[in-house]
Amino acid sequence: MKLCYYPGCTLKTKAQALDKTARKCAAALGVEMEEIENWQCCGAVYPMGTDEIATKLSAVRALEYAKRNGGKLLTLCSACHNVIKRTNEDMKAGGDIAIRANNYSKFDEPYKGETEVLHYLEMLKNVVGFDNIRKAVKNPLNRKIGAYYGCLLLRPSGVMAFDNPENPTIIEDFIRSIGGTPVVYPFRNECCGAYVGLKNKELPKKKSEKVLSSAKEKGAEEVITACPLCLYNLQANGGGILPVRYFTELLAEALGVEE
Amino acid sequence: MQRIGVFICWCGSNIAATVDVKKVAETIKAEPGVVFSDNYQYMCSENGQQLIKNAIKEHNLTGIVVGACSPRMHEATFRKAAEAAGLNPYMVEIANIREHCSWIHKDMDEATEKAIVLVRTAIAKVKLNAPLTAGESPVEKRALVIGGGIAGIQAALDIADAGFQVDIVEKNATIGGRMAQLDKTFPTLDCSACILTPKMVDCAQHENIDILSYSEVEEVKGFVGNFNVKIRRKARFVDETKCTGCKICMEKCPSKKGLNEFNMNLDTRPAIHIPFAQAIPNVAVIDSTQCIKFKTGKCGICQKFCEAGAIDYEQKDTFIERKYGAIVVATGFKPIALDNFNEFGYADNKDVITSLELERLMNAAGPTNGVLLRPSDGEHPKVVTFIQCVGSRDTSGCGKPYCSKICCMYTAKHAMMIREKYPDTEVHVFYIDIRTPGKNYDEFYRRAVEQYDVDYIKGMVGKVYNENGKLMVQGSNLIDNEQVTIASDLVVLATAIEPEPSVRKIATLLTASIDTNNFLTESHAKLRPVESPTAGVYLAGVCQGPKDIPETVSQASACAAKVIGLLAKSKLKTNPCVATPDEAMCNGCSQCANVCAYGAITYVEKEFRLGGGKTEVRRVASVNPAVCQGCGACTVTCPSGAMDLRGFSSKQIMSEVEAICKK
Amino acid sequence: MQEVTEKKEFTPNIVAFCCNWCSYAGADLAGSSRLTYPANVKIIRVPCSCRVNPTFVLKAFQQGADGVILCGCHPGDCHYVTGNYYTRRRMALLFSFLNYMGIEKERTRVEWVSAAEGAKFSEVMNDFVKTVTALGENKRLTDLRVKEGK
Amino acid sequence: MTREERLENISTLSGTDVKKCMKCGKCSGRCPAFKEMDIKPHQFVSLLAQGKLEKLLECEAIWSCLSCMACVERCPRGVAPAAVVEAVRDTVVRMQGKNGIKAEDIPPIVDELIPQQLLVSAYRKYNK
Repeated sequence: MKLCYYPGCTLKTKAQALDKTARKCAAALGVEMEEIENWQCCGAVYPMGTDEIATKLSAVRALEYAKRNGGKLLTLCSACHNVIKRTNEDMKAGGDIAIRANNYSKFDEPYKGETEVLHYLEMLKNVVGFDNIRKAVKNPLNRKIGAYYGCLLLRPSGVMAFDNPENPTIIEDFIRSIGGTPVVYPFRNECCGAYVGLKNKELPKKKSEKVLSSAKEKGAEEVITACPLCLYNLQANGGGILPVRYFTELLAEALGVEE
Repeated sequence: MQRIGVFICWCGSNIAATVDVKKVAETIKAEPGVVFSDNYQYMCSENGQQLIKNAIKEHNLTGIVVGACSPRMHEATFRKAAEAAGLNPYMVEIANIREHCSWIHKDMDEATEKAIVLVRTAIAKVKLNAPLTAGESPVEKRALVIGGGIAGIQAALDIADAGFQVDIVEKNATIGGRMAQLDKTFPTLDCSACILTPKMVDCAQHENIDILSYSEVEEVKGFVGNFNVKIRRKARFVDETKCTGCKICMEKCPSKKGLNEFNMNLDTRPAIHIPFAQAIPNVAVIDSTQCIKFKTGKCGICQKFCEAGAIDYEQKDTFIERKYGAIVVATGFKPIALDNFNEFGYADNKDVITSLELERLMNAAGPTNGVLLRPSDGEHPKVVTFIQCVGSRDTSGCGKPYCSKICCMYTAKHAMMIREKYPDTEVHVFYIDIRTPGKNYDEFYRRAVEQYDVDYIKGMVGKVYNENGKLMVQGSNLIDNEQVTIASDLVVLATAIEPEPSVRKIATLLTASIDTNNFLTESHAKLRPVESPTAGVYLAGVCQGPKDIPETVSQASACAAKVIGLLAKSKLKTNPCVATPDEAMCNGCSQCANVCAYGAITYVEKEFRLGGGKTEVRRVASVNPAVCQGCGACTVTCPSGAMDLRGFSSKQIMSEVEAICKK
Repeated sequence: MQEVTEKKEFTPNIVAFCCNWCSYAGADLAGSSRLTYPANVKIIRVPCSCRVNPTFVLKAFQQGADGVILCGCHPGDCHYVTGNYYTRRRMALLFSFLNYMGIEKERTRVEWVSAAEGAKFSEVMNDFVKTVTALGENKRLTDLRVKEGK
Repeated sequence: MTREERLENISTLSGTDVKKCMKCGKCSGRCPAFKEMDIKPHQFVSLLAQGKLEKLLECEAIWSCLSCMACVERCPRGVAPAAVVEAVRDTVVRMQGKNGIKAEDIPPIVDELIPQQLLVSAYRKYNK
């Protein structure tokens, strides 16, 4: 199966590990990730102002491209997923933003949110299936792993429709499928504070420590995430309480496709 | 020649502020057939009615139109007035110029113009009205009460005391309902069981009351005074007439791990059980999903030990059919599921509980024998935090948009009871608003604050999480503009209540209307608060809206008064607006009978004269006016146009359409 | 005589058939909650939406109505058990026939409004008036004698 | 823009109806940046509802909001406090010389591992 893939800025630079392991694992699981042509940075944050149009156009272009090339758009970085998914809902809703974005973009036919935005985790769950992953695992990870969801995948849940915003299970299910033991801890959906990192060093530090110490208290030996920014923040500001890795790195390890 | 009178009501300023009532009355004078037109401040008042009566007599009116409030409000009033003046009451039409005009429009010219059209439309209709006479139907002197909680019990006792037969249908194995689960009641703190169980016993012993426990209403046919109800008596696998309630079966049953619903699943019970010690009837029931005999075919221990020989594994559901004159719906409530409120950690933490669970934990007959112990480790909690409005007043789609009304009071009660019993326990309450309207209610809540040192924090909780064995309750303290985190041992959620889900089915069976929150709708919010819009159906308790025990009991007694008033009548007037066939046009095709939901249409062979001395026998439709409810389905389905509806005839509606469209 | 040259803004004439038990009460609730909708909506009370004969709808268009709406109880909640199901089927047929005759589907509508849905009643009416206003005057089926006021 | 127009503009930008707020404080009860904010999430809603424009424009909290959406997620009335914060921030940064972050400030705080995501988002959020 071939899916249009939107990598995003960070995955091409600082988060290459996330991108590379994800591609290898997908290939091992029978999914081909085809990077879309001429993608532009999504902006890394969804602008909520109701008059923000230009800032959403790169997402609209990627979505429109995917619509013409299989109808699905695979995302990996949490921030890209959040921006693209929310922009897609704007386009679906057909309000002012949708009308103006279409007027500006001049597509052959107006884009109305037809593309299905699929996060890599959703792809693992719904396209591949956790049962199939379990079968493909060569090195079961016999470890206690804490899932760190952060904000971007889950909220606002009405739009993201990713998982239960207060009691998500998808990464825990993923951990089980690669042979690990998921550790549920209360701060797995609490913000790590990274967004204000350039203006405020203290807050991200406090929040990251809180997240990791909560995971540690409940017995986690390591924490996984899908977000390059969360990873950076938890690693740089989390006081080294627990190791933090991308979920795809663990998947690669379990599938035995590491370099 | 028609002589129509028109009466325009000001309704004080309700109509007159936006509709130029004088102009309407003047303009209408020019309408053909109108011989009298006037306006008055309050047409429904004694003087207003007198004005109508006088005009009918003086001007020899053949029909009248009252431009006033909704016919749902005062149609009956004006019909009575007309009748008193010698005019057939069905020669009255109402133009709704209040709810459908003055109240929704702001522009005087626009509203006045619309009012004139509405009055003209009513005139067009009334000109085609025919005098109608209401028929009579007998009244079955027996009432059905659906639901055996405190509402149903009170209604049943009151009706039975007046000398009428009452059946209580209760879906559970015992009557008692939610009140039986409560520990103490506000604002007097008397023991719930102590005031409820004697009433349950009264029901059981009353010669006029028949308790049909473990039963459900399956089918309802008929109409006010003459309901035919089919009731399913679910198989309890224990012969009710033989079981003595000795409980030996409970002792011997090897399958003891069933969740105890009565104790909010906080402990377990055997597969064969009596829900609680004071159950009425005091008869066991087998949970067939849990029972080993039902699952494997082997066991049968209870049968072996039952000296009364009451156990019957072969028992099947049975059905009984009874006739009733009136029906009281008292199906009650349940706390909402907390799936959408995971921020409070209910699913993950055993020590986050609902208020109803706390009732059981505080109750001497509960799982902890009334000692307050944490469900997780059986320790005494030292810090208890209450969160109010969990799922209430929530318009985000996660909860219920309404205020559940009882939570402020029961939370104050819980807080006080804990402080009373365990003075070393710290109690905090997060609240948004405290709502205590009621006699001695606010005083009660203040006592919690002033005498019992309960810490009330104005603000909502954002998150409850577990840290190092403590439940961290993080929320707002809006008065101090702070975010506070309280390390607690037990967290109690004042969970919103919702109508018991089975009410939907009951509402459909009774064709009683239900609102968007699944509460049954009363006929009029102020003037007919215990009557459903469906005649002969009455509403008691939370099925109609959130309310506490005193209010529920008042409403149940009010229902009983209404039922007694109905059953005391020897005959009921029936609605004369029923379907009627034009036999000359009817060809006996049976289409109308096919669509009639009431089976009101039959066919008769009739002889018709053809002229020239010849006759012919034809099959024609015949409507039983006592059974027809006047919906009109048959009139539209009739291919020959023979069927028409009195009071809403095709000609009448056509002329209304014409009057509205006329430019 | 002075000629009126100014073009008056088009306000459609809307006939609403409302079931006595749900929608009529819903309209009453809209009124008592002071939820406005345009004055060109005029309501005819019927015992049940199933009392509405297709000929009433035809009559309305013939007499110059620009839109016709039927309101009944929600499916499953009919005061007369099954009346609204008949309405649903009958009107589906009638409306597609009218559409064939050139009366746009948007000019006809069936809505379920309960007695508790005053807000919905007003929303539905506002929306319907907006839709019909956008379509303009209905000229199909109209008896010209009516429009000319003869 | 007059004062009234600016208030109206903030309200439109936020796309949220502050009148729906029932003042329960759940947003502030949930906010992970609460202690850093001089104006709390519930106050953003309340100040906008009361038209207290100056207090909104002068606050520092617009730079502390994490845009984590916890307040939006949990509001029982469907109000979006974070959207109000963002609307105020947009209004401030769109004024001349009010950018929240200056280009020359960046290099010293950037370490080797900082992901692009953070720089891009900071620019998008704080500058125009």
